[in-house]
Amino acid sequence: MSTPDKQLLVVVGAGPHNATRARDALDLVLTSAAFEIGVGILFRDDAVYQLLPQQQADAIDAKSLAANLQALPLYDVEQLYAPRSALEARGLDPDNLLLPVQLLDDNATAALLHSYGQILSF
Amino acid sequence: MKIAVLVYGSPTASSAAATAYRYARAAIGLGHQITRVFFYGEGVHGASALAAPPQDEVNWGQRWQQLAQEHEIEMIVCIAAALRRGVLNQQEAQRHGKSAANLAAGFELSGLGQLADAALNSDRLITFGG
Amino acid sequence: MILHTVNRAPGSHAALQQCIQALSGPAALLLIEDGVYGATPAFTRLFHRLDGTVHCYVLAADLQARGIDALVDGRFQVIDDAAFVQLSLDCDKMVAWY
Amino acid sequence: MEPLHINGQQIALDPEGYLQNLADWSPEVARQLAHAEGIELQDEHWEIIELLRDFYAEYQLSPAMRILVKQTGIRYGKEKGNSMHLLRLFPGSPAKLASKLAGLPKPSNCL
Repeated sequence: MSTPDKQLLVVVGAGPHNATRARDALDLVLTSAAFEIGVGILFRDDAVYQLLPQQQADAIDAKSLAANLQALPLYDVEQLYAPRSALEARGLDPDNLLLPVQLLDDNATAALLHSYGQILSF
Repeated sequence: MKIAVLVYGSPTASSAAATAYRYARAAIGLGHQITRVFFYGEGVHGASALAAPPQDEVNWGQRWQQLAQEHEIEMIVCIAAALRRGVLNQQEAQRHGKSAANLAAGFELSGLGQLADAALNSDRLITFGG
Repeated sequence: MILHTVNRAPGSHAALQQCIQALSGPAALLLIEDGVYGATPAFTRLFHRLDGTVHCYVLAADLQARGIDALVDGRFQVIDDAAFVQLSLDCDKMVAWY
Repeated sequence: MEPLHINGQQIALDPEGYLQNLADWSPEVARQLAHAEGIELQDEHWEIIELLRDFYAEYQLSPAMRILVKQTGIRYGKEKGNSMHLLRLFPGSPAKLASKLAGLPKPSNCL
């Protein structure tokens, strides 16, 4: 795995059905992982809605982002983060999420941004 | 310095292409190199040769073409995002059985690996969101 | 040091607030495009949280285009495109909030 | 490309021989698509096709080559979880060719 200064942090702020932003971010993550570039994801703000279990995208004839997200461990993408405040502000239960994400307080979120070599935000 | 630019907004629904262009021109003016501009998401609309804005409005795709030509900038358009939105070169039009191609000259369709590479191998990656 | 850019108007979009919440100094915050409305006095309260290690900038061309260059709050330094480039190089990476 | 004919039904293909409609897939479709590529499907081919269809059903993704190799190793053992094995079965670009025969969406040439 690459050294920290050669790792990417993909920051995504969109919910699962907000245009193609969430999918564009995920595609970049999967591509980077396929090239064995170290990559982490910060689910900020509305992006924490991506992590809800029991999403049924087919109800609106959409492709399931949640299904795609569950492939992340297979791609060895395990650095997953979300600000605790983003979940709290939306009344979401941190113990009932699709993926094991590391919850961060606001200071830790700011520190996370400093710790990666490059940041790409969506 | 070697600078890569990411344009993630469409030229009509956002100012991303315009601001990124001004940034790139200023960077070149200061003696820096813009190595690659990557068009992703709605940004790929900026690479359509069929955009025909009125003469008294700026055609941002054309401005990018000129700048790229003068300063040897790679202009990469995300192929997956482009196919979804109907921005195709001749080869992709054939692959997908479409009647026309519209990728403007100077732009190249390629994969997201080019963005990951730009992020890690340029001195800076500057994102312009839509 | 991280350069944060915000291109959305604070009156209709949460990008500026979200950015400020995730900011820690030393950092640079640059308002561009519709984000420049955030440099007007109506929104100064949003910036109270920031300490002196966060430097605030606003892009001149976008202010002029919107006719608000006379309304900029004293906290902000107005910069041109060349200074934007220099700022982006003085910082080692950037986060775009949009 | 000329459609396939299976049990009196026409199966439409795109210019590169991918299924127009993913729901048309059946093992017989895979056999005919493989035949057009000069491949006669054996048990070892079917292992990979099944893996790809299961992977797609669960994750709605076509795996990149590296991931396909890894998953093949997990499911069918180390001696099969390598790119040589996959190249032997699906010459050229295995992930792409096997995905085509498995009736997965046409890749966007992204990788």
